[in-house]
Formats: sequence, C-alpha cells, structure tokens
Amino acid sequence: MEPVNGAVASARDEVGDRRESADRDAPGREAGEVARSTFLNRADRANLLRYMAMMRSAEERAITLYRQGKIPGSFYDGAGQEAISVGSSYALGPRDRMCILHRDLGAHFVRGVTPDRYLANYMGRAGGVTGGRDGNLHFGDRELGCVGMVSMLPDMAPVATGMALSFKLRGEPRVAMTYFGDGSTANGQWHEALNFAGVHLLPVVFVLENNGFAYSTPNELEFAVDPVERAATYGFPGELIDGNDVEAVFEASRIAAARAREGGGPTLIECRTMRMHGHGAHDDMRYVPPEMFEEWSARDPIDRYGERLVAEHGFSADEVERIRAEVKAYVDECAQTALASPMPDPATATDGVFADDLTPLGDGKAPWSYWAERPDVERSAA
Amino acid sequence: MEPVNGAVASARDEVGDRRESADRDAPGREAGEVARSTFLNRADRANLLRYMAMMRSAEERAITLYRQGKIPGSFYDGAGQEAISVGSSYALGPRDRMCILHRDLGAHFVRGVTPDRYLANYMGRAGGVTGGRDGNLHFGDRELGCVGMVSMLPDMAPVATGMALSFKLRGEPRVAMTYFGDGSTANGQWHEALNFAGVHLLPVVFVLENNGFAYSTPNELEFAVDPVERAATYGFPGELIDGNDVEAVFEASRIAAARAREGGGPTLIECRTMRMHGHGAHDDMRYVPPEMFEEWSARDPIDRYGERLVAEHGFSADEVERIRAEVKAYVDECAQTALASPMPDPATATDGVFADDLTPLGDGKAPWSYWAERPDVERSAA
Amino acid sequence: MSAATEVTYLEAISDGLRQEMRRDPSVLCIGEDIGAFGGAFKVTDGFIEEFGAGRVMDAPLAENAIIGAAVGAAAEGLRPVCEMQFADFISCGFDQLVNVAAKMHYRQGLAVPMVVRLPSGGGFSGGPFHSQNPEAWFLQSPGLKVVAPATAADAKGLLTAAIRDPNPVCYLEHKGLYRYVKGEVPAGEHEVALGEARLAREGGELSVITYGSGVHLALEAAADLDEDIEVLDLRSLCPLDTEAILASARKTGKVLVAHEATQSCGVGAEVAALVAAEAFEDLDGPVRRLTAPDVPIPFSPPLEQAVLPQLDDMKEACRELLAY
Amino acid sequence: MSAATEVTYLEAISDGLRQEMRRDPSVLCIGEDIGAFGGAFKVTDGFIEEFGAGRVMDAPLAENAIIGAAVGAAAEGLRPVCEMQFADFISCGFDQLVNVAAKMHYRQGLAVPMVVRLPSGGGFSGGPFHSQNPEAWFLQSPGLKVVAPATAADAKGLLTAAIRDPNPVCYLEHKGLYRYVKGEVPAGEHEVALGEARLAREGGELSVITYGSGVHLALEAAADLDEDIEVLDLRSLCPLDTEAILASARKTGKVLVAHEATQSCGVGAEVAALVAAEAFEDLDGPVRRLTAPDVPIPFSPPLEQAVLPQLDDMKEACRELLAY
Ligand SMILES: Cc1ncc(C[n+]2csc(CCOP(=O)(O)OP(=O)(O)O)c2C)c(N)n1
Ligand SMILES: Cc1ncc(C[n+]2csc(CCOP(=O)(O)OP(=O)(O)O)c2C)c(N)n1
Ligand SMILES: [Mg+2]
Ligand SMILES: [Mg+2]
Repeated sequence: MEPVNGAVASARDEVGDRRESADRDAPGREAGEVARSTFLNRADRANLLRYMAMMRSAEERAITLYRQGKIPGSFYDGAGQEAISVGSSYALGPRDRMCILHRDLGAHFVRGVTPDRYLANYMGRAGGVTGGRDGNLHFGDRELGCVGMVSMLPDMAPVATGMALSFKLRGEPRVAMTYFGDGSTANGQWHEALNFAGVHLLPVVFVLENNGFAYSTPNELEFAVDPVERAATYGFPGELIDGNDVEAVFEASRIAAARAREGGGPTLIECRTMRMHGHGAHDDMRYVPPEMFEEWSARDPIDRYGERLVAEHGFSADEVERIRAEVKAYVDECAQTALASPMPDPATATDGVFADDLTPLGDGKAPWSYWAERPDVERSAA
Repeated sequence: MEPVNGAVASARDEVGDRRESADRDAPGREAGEVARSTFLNRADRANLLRYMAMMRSAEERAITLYRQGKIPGSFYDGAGQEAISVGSSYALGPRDRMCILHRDLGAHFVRGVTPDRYLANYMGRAGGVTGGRDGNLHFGDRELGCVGMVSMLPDMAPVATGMALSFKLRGEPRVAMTYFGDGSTANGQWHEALNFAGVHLLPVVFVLENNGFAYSTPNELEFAVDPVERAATYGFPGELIDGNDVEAVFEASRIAAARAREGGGPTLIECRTMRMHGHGAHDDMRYVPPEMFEEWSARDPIDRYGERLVAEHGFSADEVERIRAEVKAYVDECAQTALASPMPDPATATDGVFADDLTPLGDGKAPWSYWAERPDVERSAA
Repeated sequence: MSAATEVTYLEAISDGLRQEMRRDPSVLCIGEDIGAFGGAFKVTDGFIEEFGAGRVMDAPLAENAIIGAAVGAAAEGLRPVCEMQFADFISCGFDQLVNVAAKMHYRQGLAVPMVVRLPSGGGFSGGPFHSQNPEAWFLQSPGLKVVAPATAADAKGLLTAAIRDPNPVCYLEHKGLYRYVKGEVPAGEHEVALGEARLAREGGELSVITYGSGVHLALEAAADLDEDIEVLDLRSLCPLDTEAILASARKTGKVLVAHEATQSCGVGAEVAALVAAEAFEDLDGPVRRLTAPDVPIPFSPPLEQAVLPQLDDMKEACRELLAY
Repeated sequence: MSAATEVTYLEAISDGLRQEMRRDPSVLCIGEDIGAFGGAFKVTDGFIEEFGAGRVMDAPLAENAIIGAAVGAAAEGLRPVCEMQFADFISCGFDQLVNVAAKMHYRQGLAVPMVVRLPSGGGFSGGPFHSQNPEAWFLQSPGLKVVAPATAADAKGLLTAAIRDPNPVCYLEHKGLYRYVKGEVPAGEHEVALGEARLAREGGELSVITYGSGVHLALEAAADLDEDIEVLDLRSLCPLDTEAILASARKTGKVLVAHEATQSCGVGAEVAALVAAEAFEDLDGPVRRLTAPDVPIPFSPPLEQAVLPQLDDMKEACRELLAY
C-alpha cells in the first residue's frame, strides 16, 4: 500500500523530539475546541489525513458497489465519523488489541487491513477478511490483533474488558480498545463491562461515538444524562471531546492508553459526532432535522483537517489534494482486486464451526512513529 | 391477625394533624443520623415495630422449621435488614405495586400476607402463597398488588419499571417499588431498568439494600464507586440513608413515592445495612470480619427502634415488650396453621403452565393511616 | 366469512396489529425505532401518528428492559407487543423472556398477556446475527406459546390471537416472506386459534410437516414433483397440533419434517420424535428431516445457500422418501 | 492405567480443575463467590489460597460480563473456566455465549478455548430457577460443545478435555450427583475424549439412551427389573456419538431416550429423531422418551417428584417397551 507506507517510514526520522512521557493530566477539552497534539509529526499528520480519506473513499466505493448490486444484504458506513476510528487507533501500539465497530473502518486500515479485503468482505468474496462467513464490518483480522464485532451491541465491551484482564493478570503494559455508539450505552452489557473494568482498573479504553442517534432514536430517548458522566461512577475518568477533530481524538486516546498501560485503569472517551448517512443504505434519515446536516457538514473531519494542515502545519493545498487523490486511486485499485476475488466455495460452508487448534492473535500495524521507534516494539512491515 | 389490625385501626384517629403535602425537598440524611418522621403517629410507630418484629419472629420460626427438616431446599432470611422492607412498604398506598425481594419479608406482611402463608410457602405446602410451585421468598400475592420475584437478580427492576410505565401511560398517581442488593447493581438489567425509568421519568422507587456483600463478595469487588452516585447519571435523585433506621427508610420512601406520584420520576434509595445471617442457612459467613457483626449488632433495627419508642415517643418499655411478645405468639399460631396445611396434590403438578384468562392484580393493604384516611382510597380490611 | 383483500405477509402483520390497537386501548407497542421510523421493517409505519408515542414506544437499546417492562405492563393489565428488531436479538432479552415472562403464571397464577414479535429467518445475506430461527429455544422454555405463520392470512390471524391470548407468545415473522408472500386476508377481525395446524396441501404418499418458509418450499416442491404429497403447515409450534401431525403421518406413512432452523434439538427433532413414538406402527419409512446443518448462518450467498434448505434439497428429500 | 481412588463426583470436578490449573498456568477460574468462599458448591474450595485471586476471580454479579470477559481472555491465550452459580443463570449470559463465544471460530477463525461450568438439575427442591437442565438451548446454538458427565471418572475426564479443547464447552455438572455419586477416578491426568458415549451396561433387548442423572436411574431400573437392558451414557451431547447411538439401537431394536430436562426439543427429541431416521429398519418398537413434561420445575417435593422422572417411571417405561 504505497502512499501510507511512504509516509509512515518518513515519520521515523522525526520522532526524537517528542518522546515525552505520556501526559496523564492533560485537561479534557470541550467539544468544538481545536486540539493540537505535540505527539504528532508531519508524517503522522499526513497519515491521519490519509487514513480518514481512505475510509471515506473505501466506503464511497462500497456504496457504489452496493448500488450496483455487488454487495448482498445491507450496507452501513461511518461517513462523518472518520476522525474517531482513525485518531483513536493511531494512538495504539502493535501488541494492543482492538474490537472495532460498524462505524470504524478507519481503525481497520490503521491496524493494517487493506481496502480490498474490506470491499471483498462486503461483497462476500473469498478474499474478504472473513472469507464470506460474515459481512459488513463484522470482522476482525486476528493476525492484526483484532477480534471481530458481533451485531449485538455493545457485546464487544465485555470482550475487550476480558482482553484487558489478561494483560493485567500477566503484567503486560498493553491496552485493549473498543467502540460503541450512544444507543449502545443503554444496554446492560455496557454497564457490566464498564463496572467490571472499573472494579479491577483494567487497561481498556472505551470510545463512545455519540452521533446523536441510535438508528432513528435520538439521544433524549436513550438516556436522561450524557453517559460520559457515568464514567466517574464506575471509578474512572470520562472525557468529552470533539469527535470530528482527529487530533483531539488522538490526544485523548493517547493519554487514556498511557494511563491504562501504567495501571491507571480505564477511560471512557465520548466523541461527539454526527452520522452523515443513514443507519444503513436503506435509511432515508427522515428523523434527522435538516439543519443538523448543515451544521455538521461544516465540520467534516476530513475537509477540516486538510484545511488545518495547510493553515497550521505547513502543508500546501496541493499536497493535501494529492494525498486525497492518491488514496482514491489506491482504493480504486483495491476495488479491482476485490472484484477479482472469487466467491467462496459452497463446499466449505460447514467447515470450521469448531476449532481444531489454537490460533493466537497476531500484532497489528502501529504506524504512529512513537511506537515505531520504541526499541522494545518491532514495527510491523506494511 | 389481631395485634396489627387493632393498631392500624387506632391510627386513623390521629391522622388529621399531619396531612401535609409531601416534602419533596427534604435533604438526604447521612447514614447513622437518626430520623424522625412527622408523618407517623403513635399507632404507625407501633405498627413499624410490630411488622419488624413479625419479620424477625417469622424468620426465626422458619429457621427452626428448616432445622427440623420441614423446609425443603435452602433457607434465606433478612435478619438485621427488617427496617428496610417495613419502612419502605409502609409508605405506599393500596393501589401501589411492589416487587419484593429475598430479604424483604416485612414488606409482604405490610401488604397483607400473613405469616402462616409465608411459612407454608417455605414448607412447600398447599397453603403457601404459591401453593408449592415456588419456594423461598419467590412469591408475590397478586391479590395484594405484588409480582413475585424470580431468582435472577435484579430482574424485578425492569418489571417494576414496566408497572410504573403503565401508571404513567394511564395518568394514574400510582407508584411501583422494588428492591435489590448491592451485588445486583453490577448486573446489566439494573442499568437497563434505571436508565429506562430515568428517560421516561417513571413513577418507580428503587430501594437498594447495601448489606456489604453479595453472597460472599464484598462491595469492593462489586463496584468501584457507591452505586447511589449513579442515580444522578440516570437523571434522578439518589439518597443514601441508614437502612437500620425504620423511620429514615419510611421518610425517604414517602418522599420518593410522593415525588413519583406527582410526575417527578424515580428515586434510588440506598439503605446501608448488614445481613446478620448467612446468605443462606448453609453459609458460615467466614468471609465477614467479626468486628462487623459487633458493630452492626449494636445497631439492630428492632431493638434500636424499641428503645427510641420509649425514649422519644412515649411508649413504655412494657408496651414495647408486649408488642414483641404478642407478635411472637401470633407467629407461633401461624406456624401451627402452616404446619396443618397439606402438601399440594401431585396430580396438579402440570396444571397452569398457561393462563386461560386474565387475573388482574388486586390492591394491597396499606396500614399507614395517611392512606387509610384518604377519601379516594378504600382502605382494605385486614 | 368477511371480505378478503390481497395483501403481503408484511401488510397483514401491520393490519392485524393496527386493528387490535384500534379495538383494544390496552394494546401497546414497544421496541427500538418503531415510532417515527416505523420499525426496521416498517411494520409500525404510521402507527405513532395514529396512536401516539405512549402506545408506540421507541425503547432504548435494551432488550431485557423491553421484555421486562412488558411483563410489568402486562401484569398491570396492558397488552404489550414487543418488537425485537431482529429475532436474533432475543438473546439479549432471553432472561426476562424465559425466566420472568414464561414462568409467571405457573409460579404465581399471574397472567402476562404479551407478544414478542421476532423477525426471523434468512436467505438474503443477513449473516450470522440477522438470519436465525430461534423457535426451539422457546420450546425448551415452558410457559411460552410460539407461532410461526407462513401465509398472509395466518400472519394476521395468529397475531390477533397472540395479542388476545393471556400468555406470553413468541410470534416469529419470517423476513423472507414479508414481501414475497401475498394472499387473501379477511379484511375485518380475523383470528386463527393458537395450536391448530393447517393442511396446506392434501396428499396420500408423503407428509411434509413444516412451518414458516418451509411451507412454501414444500408446496413448490410438491407442485414441481407432481406427486401425491401432503403438506402440513404447523403454524403453532407451542401448543403443537399433535393430532394433526399424527393423523397425517398415519395416513401417508412417510414423514419429512422440514424447517430452516438448525437441526440439533430443533422443532424437526420434536416432530420426528413424536411421530416415531406415536405413529410407529403406521410408518412405511424412516422419519427424515430437512433442516439447516448445525452452523451459524453465513453471509455470502453461495455459503448461505449451501446451509439453508433449498428447493432442490426439498425435492431430493421428497423423492428419496417417496422411493423408499 | 494410573492409580485410582474413590472420590465423589464433586471432588472429581475439583480435582480435575485443580490439576489443569497446576499443569497449565493459562487456566483461570472466574465466577461469583468462587474465591474466598470456594464457590456455592465448594468446587473451588482452597483454590484462591493455592492459585491467588488473579486466577480464581470473584466476579461481580454479571453473567454476560463473565462470559464476555472469558471470550476476551481466551482470545488472548488464556483458558478461562467460568462458573455459573447455577446453570439457570446462563440465561443472563446467554447472549455472550451463543452469539460471541459460539460463533467466533466459524466467523473469524479465532479459537476461544473456554469452559462454562453449569451446576444443573433438580430433585432437591431448588424450584423453577435452580433446577433447570438447559443443554438443549446449547445444542440449538451451533459452535458450542456440550458435555454432561454421569460418573466421577467422567466428571474429571470430561472437564480435563473441556479445558484443553480449543472451543467453548458447556460443562453440565448435575447437582444431584455431586455427593450422591462416588467412583474410582484415575489419580493422575485423566482425559475423556469429547464426543464418545460410554456403554454403561450391555444388553440386548432394549437400549436406554441417556446422560447425567438419567444414567443412574436407568442402571437402577435395569438392575431392579433384571432384564436384558443396555444403558448408553452419552456423556457428550455435542458432538453426539451418533455411531454409538445407532449401534445400540440397531442391536436391541428398541429405544428409550431418557433425561431430566423438559421434553419439547430436548436432547431426547434429537436422539429419537436420529434413531427414527437412521435405524428405522432395525426398530422393533416405537422410540419412546422419558423426560420432564413441559413445565417449570416446581419447588414442593410432591410436585417436583411428579414432574421429574422417577425410578418407577423409568421401570414402567422400560417394561412397556420390553413388552411391546
Ligand atoms: C442488542 C442489540 N439490539 C438491537 C440492535 C439493532 N441495532 C443495530 S444498530 C442500532 C443502533 C445503534 O445505535 P448506536 O449505539 O448509537 O450506534 P450507531 O449505529 O449510531 O453508531 C440498533 C438498534 C443491535 N445491533 N443490538
Ligand atoms: C443473575 C444472578 N446471578 C447469580 C445469582 C446467585 N445469587 C443469589 S443471591 C446472590 C448475591 C446477591 O447479592 P446482593 O444483590 O447484594 O443481595 P443480598 O443477597 O446481599 O441481599 C447471588 C450471586 C442470582 N440470584 N442472579
Ligand atoms: Mg449512535
Ligand atoms: Mg448484598
């Protein structure tokens, strides 16, 4: 995957100046306030843009495939929420673990899944991450340290908690991260996971994507008080941030991961955002007041970050444009690869209900150069 | 049931002076501080003592029956927690509804269940509330407005919430009340119920009995922060009170019920207490530090209330003694009735899996004279 | 018989529900996205406008709370109809269903009239969490009635009966039939008694005993094969119409039990066991089952088709038994 | 064969668990009150002293969290053994079990080696929530292995195998057998392969196919009746030893399937259906079932006895089939 790799490689040169220890006391930011991380160099910033653009492009490509009838079943995307999965996963190390949800394609890309495997998965091809066994974003590449989500929400919260438990039991400085939406906070498993993680101060980072709705159900019908307030009652910090600001997400995640790694326990990060598409492709969003779209269009995480790269970080407008164009071209290539992948062999349909042996999780890609330079961590090749 | 009825009747004479509207702004009391309700008259106070003593006597009688092999299965009681179920249920009206838990025998008595039916239920007799279908305190007398608990904790929280929902939908000034223990707050259903009740501001009173342990598991392994703190994050008040002070429990419940009735939504009342017996009769409580018993013995809710009746409410020591003795004699009588009840007919074992018609809930007894005198409420005969 | 109009299975469900809500003010709906959105499958489209948000209640994402609240409301005299967004999500409300709702009457003599609507079934790449047929879980949970209509008329008639029944009823509506199946449905009140199977096709050589999507597969296979095949549509899985099952088995002497759910301990096992116990002397051949094998339902079309019983599988199974 | 000592079924479970924890540092226990208290049935008595609170973890009262955390820990290379305080409480962890644990390998190629210990069964006035036998729910949830030992040796051997297996295994330990059953158990490592039935008694006239508490009832009945009865102890319910079942059915030509769980869609239905399909030509009589009827298990002894299969019921059922 050329464009991203190049950028990641160059990031290694600039790492020396920011190997500070994690800042555990950074104050929470108000939603809307622009964040600027001192832990990111130029290459990282290009990466953040690139991964967000990749998510956008891949999902747009997928929508086309869906409209062409190449994607069976339904289609779900995370348009408008790209900053969350990209910014948060970018703060993790290779041996950290993730359970990635249905709006979080960017995190799969950061971990190392390539768009062809995503597209192939949606099309039910043999080359998809699950080889046609499951669809949508119901996948996790175990070789990249991910456990694939199930539909039932937020079932991955207890699972991530269990991974964090194993890190704590073994004394490993590792972190598990998972996501859930605002609606999912009403479910009992959310509570069970957060309570359990709080009791044992487990190294887990919970990322709440509050996009205002659970399918069609607005926040008012999901909870009476913003769930970020509950974190304190589980015994750990809750931070409310602007989910459309990728550096704010990165910073909050970096701090949370560092705290977790040092034995400080979980963090709940609430990212305020807006789902700009329907819950699924069939959803006309008639339940959303039109002015909400206008408001949030102006806060598009990718456009906004591109502008900031130019205004504050010495990128030229051309450079930003080129990154986005390169990504788009790359995704188009990936779509061809995916389309060339065959359908799975029906004769295999009943294979693998049971495992014959153990298949341990592998390590994920961790492009953040802070990790890349750590002598104790082997940076994975892309 | 002579002694209690007599007392209830006389309470009606003294009600005039305290028909104030419910005090919604009464401040929460710290655990340990002694409460004194202006909503109770002399007869009420005798009743509170009587019902607590009745719970104690009935459970002691049941332990004997258990030791004699007359109670099959296991045995559970609420020794030391009598003030909670008695004080809280005493604040309700006849058309209010209750889901009563395993430490809350007193509430059944306040609603109108007689000890013979409790003892018969534990012995699996036809005369028990469930006629031998279920044991323990897994019963609710539907004619008294109660829905019987199931083992799974805290499953009655959503059920009580649903009853409250129906009151709200029909615009009825009624209240549902249910109980759960400290351990049960870790379960997902607890969260689902409280969240749902908060979103819709339903007229439900949640009584948390924090007796320090879930079976053998101490508070520290159940939650990191006292669950009473969570009430605010569900959008309603949480009050921490001394669960061994029956008037404190009554007052908190009265205020919560009044708020619920007026559309003010749910309340979570945490009653701090201590379970003075094992989780079940088989439990040697080796997990409890001995000094805890000493500390809490000194705070026995019945002894303490008897002393207060003498010191502050013009009861003579003899009078208190007589109430307790009468209750004991009454319970002994009830035990004879229970023992005379036959075992259920095995031929009926498979009857009634399905209902053939509807059997609406009836109204409970409501001995608190505040209710007894309300013209719109028919006080049930005992 | 009242006037009948041709409607889809999905419309029949909506119509039945709307009619009961109009008739009986104690009927209310509770579920995720059933209000303004009209439900994931639009069964309650327009309901919130007609009945208001109190009777068409958008619930938080919390299935145990939905079913538990329904139990409480039912105990208070309402008749809640819960919608699981997909039948698969019943796993998240399972405890309230099997422990609280199911056992209430037996334990306490308290009736809890409530319906749990369960959009079930596969065939359209719903994958492992949007394709399940969980009916057998319910049959192993005494106290639940279970119905699974195959036709539009039964969709309405069984829903009406389920709502009027004083017990918790699991109502399995097969998503594959929503728009695929159309039929005459009585326009007025229409109730189909719980517990009565329907003879969907008469025949003398082989009984295909089935329900839900299996009925259509069986009818198509019977028509294609042009053989003397009887098709019994169970409709109610609990109570099960054992008389109708045994009568058909005794008549034809050969039984194929078919369903889309996975095999082990499925409804097919129950029916086969019943036949093997009670109609043994009349059997002219082994009792066979055509079901999904014991695997999660895969997403990709070729895999899903390999797992779910197809028309050819049905024909093959019929042929084999006929030839026995 | 290694040295054997006479221990109870309960001790055998403890011993097996302790031995695996000693052998393999990745094995850990998680459940309610299993630490200082040693578990509701004392299976883990003394474990926290030997293995520490990290490996003998007292969990909050939250079954989905317990099972979900176990899935996460298993994915990370640990081998968690979860204890449900009673099997009945699996309804509260059902979703994680059937959707997350069961389907993980099929969907994702990720093995989740974990055991869920389920103290099951009735007969001692446990009532509707402490007496259930939920195994059929698991058989309708592809991806779960299910075992149900009847003897002390199998209790240890199957637990050992379950812990070593790379899949989620539901381990049903019948509470009625805890202290009632005693037997020789190999003192060292002892593993009984999952999926192999055990011929508990050889006979030629009738096969009683059963498991768990049913095995003891069947053996007692066979001894009392003094007839040529074969008793097949399934031990594993998934995978099911279909060969052993069919071999026995073909040999005797008469089959009684017996278990304590309720009837509809139970394991008995599955075994009967299997026999009716595959051994039809060798059957000399109807396939019969002896199970609990479809009711919640009542508390009071006379009611409970009327519901759970008793020795007399077993004898009667055997006699009837023998006389057929
Ligand atoms: C337990 C459960 N019940 C119902 C659903 C159906 N469902 C799928 S997504 C969704 C809304 C989720 O909302 P939210 O958590 O806010 O996530 P978002 O999709 O907005 O990111 C619902 C109800 C589900 N996935 N899981
Ligand atoms: C869902 C569930 N899991 C496990 C149990 C087994 N169990 C019975 S009582 C109990 C402890 C309850 O503790 P708490 O809620 O504090 O109530 P207490 O008994 O102390 O009043 C447990 C674990 C249960 N009843 N329900
Ligand atoms: Mg959302
Ligand atoms: Mg407690």
